[in-house]
Amino acid sequence: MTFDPSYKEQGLKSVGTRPLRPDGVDKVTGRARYGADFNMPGQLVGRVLRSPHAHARIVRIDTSQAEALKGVKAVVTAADLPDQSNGDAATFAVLDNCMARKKAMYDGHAVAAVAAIDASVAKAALKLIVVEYEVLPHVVDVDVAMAADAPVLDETVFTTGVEPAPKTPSNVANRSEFGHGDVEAGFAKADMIVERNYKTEQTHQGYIEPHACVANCNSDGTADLWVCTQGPFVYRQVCADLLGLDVSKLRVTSSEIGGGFGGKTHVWAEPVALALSRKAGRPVKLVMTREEVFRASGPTSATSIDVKIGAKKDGTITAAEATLRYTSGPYAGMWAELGAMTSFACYDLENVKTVGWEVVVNRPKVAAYRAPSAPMAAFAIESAVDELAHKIGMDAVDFRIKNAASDGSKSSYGPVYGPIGIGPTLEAAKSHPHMSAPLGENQGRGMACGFWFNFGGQTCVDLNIGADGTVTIAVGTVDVGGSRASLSLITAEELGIPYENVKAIVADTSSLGYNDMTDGSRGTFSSSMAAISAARNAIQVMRERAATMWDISVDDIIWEDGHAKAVGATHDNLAPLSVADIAAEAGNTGGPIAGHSELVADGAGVSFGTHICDVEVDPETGSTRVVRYTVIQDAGKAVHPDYVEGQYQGGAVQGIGWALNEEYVYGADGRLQNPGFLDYRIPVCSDLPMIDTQILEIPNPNHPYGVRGVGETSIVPPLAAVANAVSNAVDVRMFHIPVSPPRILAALNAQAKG
Amino acid sequence: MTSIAVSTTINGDDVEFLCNADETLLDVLRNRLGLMGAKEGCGTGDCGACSTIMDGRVVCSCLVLGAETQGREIETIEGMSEGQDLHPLQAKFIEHAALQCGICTPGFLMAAKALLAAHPDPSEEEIRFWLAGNLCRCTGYDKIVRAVQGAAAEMRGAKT
Amino acid sequence: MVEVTLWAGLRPLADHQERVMVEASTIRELLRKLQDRYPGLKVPFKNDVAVAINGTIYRDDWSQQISSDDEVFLLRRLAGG
Amino acid sequence: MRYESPATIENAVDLLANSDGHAFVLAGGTDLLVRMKGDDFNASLVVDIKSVDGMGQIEETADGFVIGAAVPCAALSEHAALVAAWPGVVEAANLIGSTQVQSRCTMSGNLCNASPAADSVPAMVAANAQARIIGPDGRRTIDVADVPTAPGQTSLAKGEIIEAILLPKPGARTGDAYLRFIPRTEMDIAVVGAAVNLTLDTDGTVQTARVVLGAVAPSVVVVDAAADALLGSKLSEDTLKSVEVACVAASNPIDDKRGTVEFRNQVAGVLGRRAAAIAFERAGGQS
Repeated sequence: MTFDPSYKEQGLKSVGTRPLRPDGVDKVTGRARYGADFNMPGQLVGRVLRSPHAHARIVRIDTSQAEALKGVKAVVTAADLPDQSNGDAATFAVLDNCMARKKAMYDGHAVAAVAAIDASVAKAALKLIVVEYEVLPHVVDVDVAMAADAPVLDETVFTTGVEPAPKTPSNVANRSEFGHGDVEAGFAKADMIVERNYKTEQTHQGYIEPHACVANCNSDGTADLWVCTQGPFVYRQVCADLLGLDVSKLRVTSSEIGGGFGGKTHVWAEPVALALSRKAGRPVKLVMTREEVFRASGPTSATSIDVKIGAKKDGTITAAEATLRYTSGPYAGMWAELGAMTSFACYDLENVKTVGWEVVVNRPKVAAYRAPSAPMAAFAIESAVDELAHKIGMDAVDFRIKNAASDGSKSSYGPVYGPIGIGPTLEAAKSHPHMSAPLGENQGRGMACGFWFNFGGQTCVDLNIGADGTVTIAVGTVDVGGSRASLSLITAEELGIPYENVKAIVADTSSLGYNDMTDGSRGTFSSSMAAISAARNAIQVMRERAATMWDISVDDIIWEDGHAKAVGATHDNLAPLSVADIAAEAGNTGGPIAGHSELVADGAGVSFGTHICDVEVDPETGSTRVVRYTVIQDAGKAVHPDYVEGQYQGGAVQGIGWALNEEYVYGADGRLQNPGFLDYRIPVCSDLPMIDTQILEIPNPNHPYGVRGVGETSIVPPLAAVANAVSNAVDVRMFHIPVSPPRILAALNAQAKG
Repeated sequence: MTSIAVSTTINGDDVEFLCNADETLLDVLRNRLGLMGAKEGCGTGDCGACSTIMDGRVVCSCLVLGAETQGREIETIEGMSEGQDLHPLQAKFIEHAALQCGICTPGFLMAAKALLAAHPDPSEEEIRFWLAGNLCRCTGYDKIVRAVQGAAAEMRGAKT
Repeated sequence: MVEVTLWAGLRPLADHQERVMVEASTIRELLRKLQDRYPGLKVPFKNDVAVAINGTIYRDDWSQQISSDDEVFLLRRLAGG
Repeated sequence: MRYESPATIENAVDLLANSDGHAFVLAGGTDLLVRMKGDDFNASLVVDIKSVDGMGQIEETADGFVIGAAVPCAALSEHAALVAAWPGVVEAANLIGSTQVQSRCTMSGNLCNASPAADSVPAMVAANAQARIIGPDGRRTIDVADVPTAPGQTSLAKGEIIEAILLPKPGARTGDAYLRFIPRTEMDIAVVGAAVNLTLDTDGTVQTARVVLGAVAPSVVVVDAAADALLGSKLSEDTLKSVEVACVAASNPIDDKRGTVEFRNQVAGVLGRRAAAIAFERAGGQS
């Protein structure tokens, strides 16, 4: 049956309500099993040896003493993970990041690993591995790495995207460019121009659950991986590629996941655990320590961004330009390109140009973090927009409304927009009571907008109807924040049965077709599309079964309110059949009843949000407290509003942490100084007020219920919203994120000195 | 390494176990007793995911040696509900959607239980500072604070 | 004929053109004809391409219909968090 | 590693005195267990002193308060007389770590860990607290200020244990206060700490004063110049400015991941001034 994903307005009974989540009891009783909560018979403990140097050639590794230690069952190095990338640079980078080959590229880069009978033997074995390093000059700062005299990390990196192609290698992997119009002509028409450099520091997703897995390679070529991941199917593919396993013989089971935010879309230690198990012939459990998580798993880019925006006195932006330099860790990435695409996406601009530079540095390989690359760009652009509005004497919201993109605007990254939500979120902000609430002493209010692409992608769902008419749906998108509740609601809605009659589970890779990861805000969007499609297929089966039971034509049966109903004058006296009625007879009418769906959920639609933030700054210490915060974002249709609010609040607070205190601090030796929650300061409960939310519902035309992804956009505006609020509180512009107390106090001192 | 024999009380039951001198209470609970509700988020007392209650005070079980629990009374998340009846805090956490990924939830519940035992009617500020040692990266804390307020109100009501 | 705009990174692989005219009614046909004409596009088309039709971005669904007055953009396939 | 939980203080001293030098005292364990996680930490013996009689008690005597070395900081705020006498000391001790850490951490441990940023130490030094030490050669009592000698190092000899912290009874019209700066509202190590303890004369002027800074030098800094500025005053704006200037001058910090030299110097002055004002008000002072 062809599936029609287009939006149809209808009265909804389940979607939009707030029932209890199906995994709630497991999670409040400690019974839910996360990555580290699984064990196998005969399991060994795996641990990884990591480079203490930011950049060093690996001259020699001697594992003989470790291998000789009683209780050690396997030691692996890069030699045990041979390069099978066939020249694919991205695959090679993943492999080299899991286990360094010729060079350690950052402090914390894995160089060897052991599997031993317990943790203390494993710890002792790590100390017995001898690694001889030749320490090389390192570079961690993005601007320094671009300089002509910077140490070149990789002699094979020649900047792509520039002409003529350079003849010497550098740390600049790629240049990308977007835009339209003529910015020089646009600036010539401007009455006022703001031109600034902005910097943001590297942050970490900060999920509370460290990476953890149990790997088991059997002698018959089959293998199992229990792991906390946002994408079991992707992990299966990547691990199979790196280890040379048959994809279908590797079964990956995603545990409950203790937060990911993009950081668990990439493999880290999982291929190493599999290699250890293959070599030891026993299952291996590998759990990263918190220090390893910070040193060796997914940080964001650190950035340096130049922005120039010009406007007429009436508030019309005449031209906008940005140059974005993003670190990608030691391997080429496309993070600056994402930043360049998203930079000016909120605005309708006649002349716009953005250039992105990808820069390799001796820091961990950059990983996706919630709307990756967009928050830094938004900080720079929304700070400059605010300053420009201030300079021409216009209200910050009015200025943005005047220049906001709308249906038919040509986006800064190329295509023309359809109906979009930036205007409505700005109008909602303008009329929100927060916007006109009085401010106290040393308080300031800031606002900012944010944009993010949402994704759909490959999706597969199985729906099975039990003999009593209750329903299970098996989905392949990992539930990171309550999606089993929303997918149960969608299924109940489509079948016309109570929410309580539906149980959603996340299936393993051997039980279901391929699914893309839970990333790009796609979990609920895409799996709900497949759930609706599967439910429609099951309804078709149930209509056929009802036809058999009644012995009438299936064409005379409609599905309405969870029942098969016979239509037409001749069938009036037939009482409608419920799902339970039909399921009870399934054995006699053709066997089990199921609905299946595999599809590509495309057309997710872009997403916009506007945030308002009040801060109070102690002008003597630079201490900043967020005292009020409001998130306004379009959800298309909020399936379970509690968890939509949760996404808005959680993203906003991650952004607040990034804005105020979170940053990687490197020493002169290139080693990370703060690999722990003590000095990598994510927001704590007492740092925050309640986070107010306003959900707008502008239906997505490409989803039957109008649903849009909601997960990521909320982290985009806060950096700028907080920085703008600080600037308004103490009347000094802040150009460097995080706006930590020392930076604020230094800025105030500089201003006082004139 | 010589093992140490420890007799203690966990969730009201007498429990005896052997552990090494350097094993933490968290190691013992998770690896020796199968009580995996306490989570290791950091191992250094910075995240609170391993919170348990020892002799009435909430502690990070990663900062307690297993050997130290001799003769003590330990409460873990596994003992929070009475049979099938959830503790009001547990029920309110689900009702208020106070968890997303849920990894921090057991620790929050143990800390909140200790809070309400000491302060049955806490202000929002008291709740926020008491729970500052429990990190949550998903929720922004809003719904957690509301759930604790809701449970406190219900428990005060239940007492009168 | 559909007018297709290429992202900057693709242009060196397509005779430095920003816009290309292609006779195609679906994304699949469009991509096939483009790489027939410019073989250098095969590599980026393998994993790295997404297609925007009138502003809606398609990353996987190559069966999407295109008509001559549609605005068609080739974009890099993006990563999410 | 061996774990011992002796029942008497003499046993504890014996165990430590006869150890191989890799022995550690375990009171609250909130610093020791973190160090134990390190791959390079090496201990042969841990002596848990919580089973020793009296270690967990706060005793109020005619002279003051005797706070056992194993009293968790959370218990300090539950002792009404102690809170009334030394609110600054108690609030400093209560700033250490989270609620969970408060259940375990001790002032003696905070002192022996000898971190320059220890929260309770500046407040104890301002309050003229003493440490009662027991060792193979018997007991001795020294000023708290003389315990830490450098970051991570103390003046305690092998086999010596702090048995109790002694706080005097404050005289009439005494007030103390402690303030620290951290980037967040909780869970951070102090970037700067400032403690002030002062007593007023019957005319409401400051008669005695101690001003102590933490986290701005290898050990706590007693700022005599700030104390001198307070003496005889009723905390006029000029006095407070002098206190601030004296604190900035006495501050001798380093640049590190938690703060810059410039920032610490400036904030040391601000906190010194603010703590003085709070202590003055607590003493009943009126400017």
